[in-house]
Amino acid sequence: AGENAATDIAGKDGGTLTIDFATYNPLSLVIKEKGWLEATLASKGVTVTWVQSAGSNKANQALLAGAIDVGSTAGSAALLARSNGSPIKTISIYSQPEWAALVAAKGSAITSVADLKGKSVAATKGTDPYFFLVQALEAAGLSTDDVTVQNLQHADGRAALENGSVDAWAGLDPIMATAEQEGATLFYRNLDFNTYGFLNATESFLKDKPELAQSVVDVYEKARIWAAENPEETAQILATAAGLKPEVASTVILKRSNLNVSGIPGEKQRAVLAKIGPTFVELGDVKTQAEVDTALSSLLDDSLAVKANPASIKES
Amino acid sequence: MAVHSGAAASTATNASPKAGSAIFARSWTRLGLGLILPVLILLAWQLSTAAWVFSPVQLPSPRAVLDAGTELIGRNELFNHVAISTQRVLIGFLIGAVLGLSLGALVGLSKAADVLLGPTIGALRAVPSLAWVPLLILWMKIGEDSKVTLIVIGAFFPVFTTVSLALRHVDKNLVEAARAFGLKGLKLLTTVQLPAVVPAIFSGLRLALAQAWLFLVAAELIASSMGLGFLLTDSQNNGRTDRLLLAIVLLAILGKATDALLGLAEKWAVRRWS
Amino acid sequence: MAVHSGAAASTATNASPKAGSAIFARSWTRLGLGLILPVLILLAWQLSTAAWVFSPVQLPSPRAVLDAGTELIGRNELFNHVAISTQRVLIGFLIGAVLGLSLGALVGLSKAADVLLGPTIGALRAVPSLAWVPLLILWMKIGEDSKVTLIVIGAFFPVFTTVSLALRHVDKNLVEAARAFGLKGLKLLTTVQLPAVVPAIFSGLRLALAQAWLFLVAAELIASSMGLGFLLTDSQNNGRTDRLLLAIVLLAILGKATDALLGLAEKWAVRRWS
Amino acid sequence: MPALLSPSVATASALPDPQGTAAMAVSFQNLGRSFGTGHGAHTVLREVSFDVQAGEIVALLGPSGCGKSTLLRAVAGLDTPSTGAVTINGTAVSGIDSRCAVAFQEPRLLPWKSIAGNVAIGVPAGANAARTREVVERLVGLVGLSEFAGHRPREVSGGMAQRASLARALARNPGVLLLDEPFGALDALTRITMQDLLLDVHQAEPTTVLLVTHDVDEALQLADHIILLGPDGTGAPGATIVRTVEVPGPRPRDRASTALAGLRSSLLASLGVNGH
Amino acid sequence: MPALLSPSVATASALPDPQGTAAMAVSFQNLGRSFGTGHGAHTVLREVSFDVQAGEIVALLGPSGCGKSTLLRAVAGLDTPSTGAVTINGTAVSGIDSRCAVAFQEPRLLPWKSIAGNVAIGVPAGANAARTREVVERLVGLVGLSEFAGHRPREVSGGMAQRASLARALARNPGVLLLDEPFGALDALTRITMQDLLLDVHQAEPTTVLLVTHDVDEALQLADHIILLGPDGTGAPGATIVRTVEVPGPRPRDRASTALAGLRSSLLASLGVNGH
Ligand SMILES: Nc1ncnc2c1ncn2[C@@H]1O[C@H](COP(=O)(O)OP(=O)(O)OP(=O)(O)O)[C@@H](O)[C@H]1O
Ligand SMILES: Nc1ncnc2c1ncn2[C@@H]1O[C@H](COP(=O)(O)OP(=O)(O)OP(=O)(O)O)[C@@H](O)[C@H]1O
Ligand SMILES: [Mg+2]
Ligand SMILES: [Mg+2]
Repeated sequence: AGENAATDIAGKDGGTLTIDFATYNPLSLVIKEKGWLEATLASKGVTVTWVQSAGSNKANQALLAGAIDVGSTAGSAALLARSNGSPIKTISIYSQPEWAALVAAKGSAITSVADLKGKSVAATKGTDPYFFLVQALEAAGLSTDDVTVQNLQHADGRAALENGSVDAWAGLDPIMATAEQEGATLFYRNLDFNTYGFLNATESFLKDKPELAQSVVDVYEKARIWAAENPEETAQILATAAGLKPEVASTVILKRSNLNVSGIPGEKQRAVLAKIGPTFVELGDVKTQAEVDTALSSLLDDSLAVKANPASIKES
Repeated sequence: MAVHSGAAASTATNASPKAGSAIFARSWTRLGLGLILPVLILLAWQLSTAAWVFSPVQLPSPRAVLDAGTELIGRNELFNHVAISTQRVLIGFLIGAVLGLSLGALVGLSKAADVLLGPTIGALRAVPSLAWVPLLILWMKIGEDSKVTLIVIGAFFPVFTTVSLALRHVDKNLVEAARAFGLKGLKLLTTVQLPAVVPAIFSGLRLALAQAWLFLVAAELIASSMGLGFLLTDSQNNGRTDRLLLAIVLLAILGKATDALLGLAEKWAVRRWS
Repeated sequence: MAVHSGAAASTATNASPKAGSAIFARSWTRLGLGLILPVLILLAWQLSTAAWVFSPVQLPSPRAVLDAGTELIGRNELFNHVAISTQRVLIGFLIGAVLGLSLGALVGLSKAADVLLGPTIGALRAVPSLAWVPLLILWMKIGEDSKVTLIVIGAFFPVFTTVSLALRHVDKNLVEAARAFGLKGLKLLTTVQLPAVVPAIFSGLRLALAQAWLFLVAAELIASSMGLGFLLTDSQNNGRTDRLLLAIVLLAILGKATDALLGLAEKWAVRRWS
Repeated sequence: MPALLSPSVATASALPDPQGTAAMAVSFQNLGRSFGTGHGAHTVLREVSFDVQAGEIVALLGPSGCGKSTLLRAVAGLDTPSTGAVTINGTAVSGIDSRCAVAFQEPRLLPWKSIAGNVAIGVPAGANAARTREVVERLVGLVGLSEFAGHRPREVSGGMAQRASLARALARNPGVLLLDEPFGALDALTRITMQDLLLDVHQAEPTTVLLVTHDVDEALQLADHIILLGPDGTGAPGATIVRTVEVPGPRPRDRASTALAGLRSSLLASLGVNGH
Repeated sequence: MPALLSPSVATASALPDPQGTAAMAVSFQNLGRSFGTGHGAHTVLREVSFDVQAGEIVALLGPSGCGKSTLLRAVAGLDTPSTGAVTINGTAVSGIDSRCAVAFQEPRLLPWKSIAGNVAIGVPAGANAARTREVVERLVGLVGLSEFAGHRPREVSGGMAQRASLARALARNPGVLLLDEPFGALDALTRITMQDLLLDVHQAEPTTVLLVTHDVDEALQLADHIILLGPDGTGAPGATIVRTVEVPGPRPRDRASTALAGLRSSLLASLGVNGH
């Protein structure tokens, strides 16, 4: 026996919905925990399969292969994937998180972005913290050439920060929240430099099963409302799912996530993405700016989110 | 020269000629001695955390790791992680070993198969586990199949390589003798060639088992939410160093335990075929 | 019985008794035949993309992969990726092989060393490459050292396992004969035991080299911005499937090429010691 | 001492039953064999031609290294001659020939099989399990190893291993039996017992036997013809047939007969040993 | 035929130079050896006691599987007796004994070394390269393998390998020389040449020699004493000494002497062979 066995509720064959959950998407955890999707879709004979995404890149991989219908990523990751040809569209926004910031070790002399000149900074290329770093440097009149970027996975970046291998770290929650608890300082924060949490669906799914897609958007709407009303319980769900200490989970949910953001993908998101788009080309991750532009103009699809109806969702 | 008059009854009796190394033979002693080094490592670990050489997030104390384990047991999760991973590794290992043995025998004995398949297999051998992940997702989607397949790939190569190389060096005199008595093909393989490479087969199997555990981590990057490999990656992503170390220690223990079972099988096989 | 009258001069001459398999011996023919399968794979790949079985982002065509390569060459990056990775793998492989050979010999020949070290080494063997990353960063910082160390770890185990297991099965008659003539210790090892396990050493070395390439990917997760492992991970994260496949193909080619070199050394060694 | 044979073991009643292949004629046609190429080449056998009638026992004598084993290997198809050919019953040997059974100069037993298991390898494929067991049991008994049937080769003495190898070849009941010094490692009594066994087997089932030996007496006791290999004195490289001898009288022969004593001296003289 | 020995090869002028260890006395004290335990146990040797004086040549005769090789192995320290002990020059043998050199029943040459390289293993450690080369070259020549010095063991015949193994043992120039059927695979002429070589070596450097053989004539030619092993007729399991014979006359002995002929018959009778 393996895992990922589909929870076939009704037994009738109304098709399947394969959707991801991720610790960086608290709403997905709430929906899975509450069983709303299953309850709602059971009557239609739809089988729901939950698949965990370990990160935006994994979610994108699964979307590209058609292994999942709906997956959650950071906004930057969604743009990058679409720029490189992945047939995805963003159908909802699940949070405006402040998951990235610049972190210095306990007792470090670094207190501002300007102090970073000539220093080494750990970051994971192609992820939100890296784009955060690029924007922060730009805002302080510096560029990536003024610092040494050490490309490390998020967890390894913190380890490198703590043993002095690097001077600063472009951190990501929840590791960053843990580090903060241990005494590290977030010396530069900026909510606007974070891209949003994007809920993406494959084009074929949107085309073939528009009603199912609508249900997904509806359930996210319901979860958003519920989470805003029950922040403590949401933190608890996150803590359990991600194995986080309750304090850390609370920090992430209460202090650094705006779950009460509008679910309709729109101008705000487009503005942030427009800023980081050129970085893709600079890094060589996307071939031309034209591809980025095309992707940005076609990525966001608000048609479902505008008619989101949380009331259509059944409690289990 | 003089023959001793009247050979007396035996006096000096040394019944066990190899008494010197007998101390290492008793299995409990063996186990105890084998634990010395792990215990020393544990001690060094405990001391280095107690002396704050490393901070608790860098390197949590053994105690903290144990607590993380108890917590997961309390949540009824640890057993599932262990069970699903063990299942994946064992199934993958079995399939991979059988494939490795068959193809290894083919390539080791048939010049034609070697020339045709050798280069391709040699090239595939260097494809990293992580690189297989996107390809497997593409071809097999994200179910249990793709995870087990990745482990099969990992287990295949050590068996294939050791068996195919060893078969080329089987004592030519014995093979010739057997062929002179009309043995050929499968019969020759099972009567002479495979028994002659039993030690090599087992070193291949032990490496394959180890590699199966290594590939497990990559396999559990394929959309899983259970298993020790998942626990490892997930804890790393979430900064839970204590759970990370727990996963490492469990993988090491399970790796060693399954290896020890294979070691028993090896002992039996070597006694049987040498 | 009758002896033929007057033995005539030789007539029927078959100078090369094994003419049948000679076709596989000529190295160009060998190479050509070895390329059949890769070419078929390439063809299947080309056809499956041309027939839109997979979309170009899912599986880019061989052409697109080639283009990605040309682009990277144009940016003057590809050569660096290849060079630094090859350097890391070779250094790590060399150190790991030497360590594996030494410790393998120790554990294979000394019962005491086996009992004391065996279990610990067996346990460490199952620790996945990815799990070493945080530990190495903790102990060795993020320089070149930690990357090479990880590759050393990868290369160590196959050599260690095959050599230590093979040494236990060296022909007892030969060892006894040599010991009867006063050979012992290092002299016995180099005169009898190592030559007797040359085939096993080479299967260990070939697996070690393959594993060195596998561990490269994990090693290049440690603060690198160059190398094929980096290219692989980076492309995977960015969804650049063309570059991802380029990295895989390059790793396979390099893996096979270095393996072929080792194969040449093996041929020489086997001729020398068998 | 269970390993010792009582001289009564090899009685005709215990012989293999006569179900084997019919004896076959062997013919050597201008056989030659060289090893190595170019500078390092050396010729071992040269222009060896003779015919062995079906059912004959032929002994091969010759100095160490002259190519006796090489000759046997050519008959079995284990070695390809450089020139000339060997034919069995008129068809040329090419590749391993299933019409032959070989007892090699060294025992070549599979270390992981018991003595009985090794002898069983000699039983022709196609025999059912019961029959195989029966043949093996009888032959292991005939060579005096019943008590050691379950032992592994490394647990028996050199002479015992050699007898096991002989039993394996006999189990085949072949058209041509090739024996390369089959009694070399045996003491005087066991040797005589084994020689008698061979003769009994041959009488019950007159197969063709090619026997390499260093013991002139043995050749005189067992063979219909003796072939002496060696350099022919012309200075040409390699050994060839320097003498052939037809041994008079039916078997078993009187070991003390004067006719044989004369032949013995003459053969030893041909081998270079004088005055003993 | 380069492999063939001309009888003149083993002249005294070409002998190893006398630099070896002095000959040593060997004493067997109530030696016994059983294999296996419990039910499967069987006794091979029982209550073997005798003394060999330094410089003596002692031949061991006995039926196949009676424990001759086992006895030699006990002297070399390769096997540990179940009861009793072997002493060399008064000190007990325990573990491999560097005072001995062995020529095993099988050649046991290292397949990856040339004939010369294998013989070199016999040269005692500590000899410098030039001296090693000199010793090896001389001994390889003495056993008639000069032309094959560079060949690998698998490229030489059975008898040639046996001679290489003999040369390796001789190269050691040991206190006790243990030879397990060293001439078993040799033709009559080569055998005599090698026997003469052994005697020449022994004369130049009178080491103690324990020689296992199946050839009664050989024992009579070479040995000061002959020891016959076998079951003693009491029904007790295992072989022991059933007879010891002092061979009269100085070496080389006349192979046709009547005294030896009488001894020969008597020894053969003891071995169970009558009337030949
Ligand atoms: N390792 C072993 N295990 C069990 N039995 C053994 C072992 N080694 C030897 N034997 C037994 O010891 C006996 C004597 O063997 P040994 O080799 O000494 O005989 P031998 O007198 O040299 O015979 P041969 O003349 O045939 O060489 C045999 O019966 C053999 O089965
Ligand atoms: N593979 C080989 N390569 C080179 N030379 C070889 C090879 N096999 C055999 N020879 C040579 O062939 C010659 C004859 O060998 P063969 O084994 O036939 O001799 P033999 O007559 O059986 O001798 P013996 O009585 O010593 O067994 C030897 O000189 C040997 O060196
Ligand atoms: Mg021969
Ligand atoms: Mg013996």
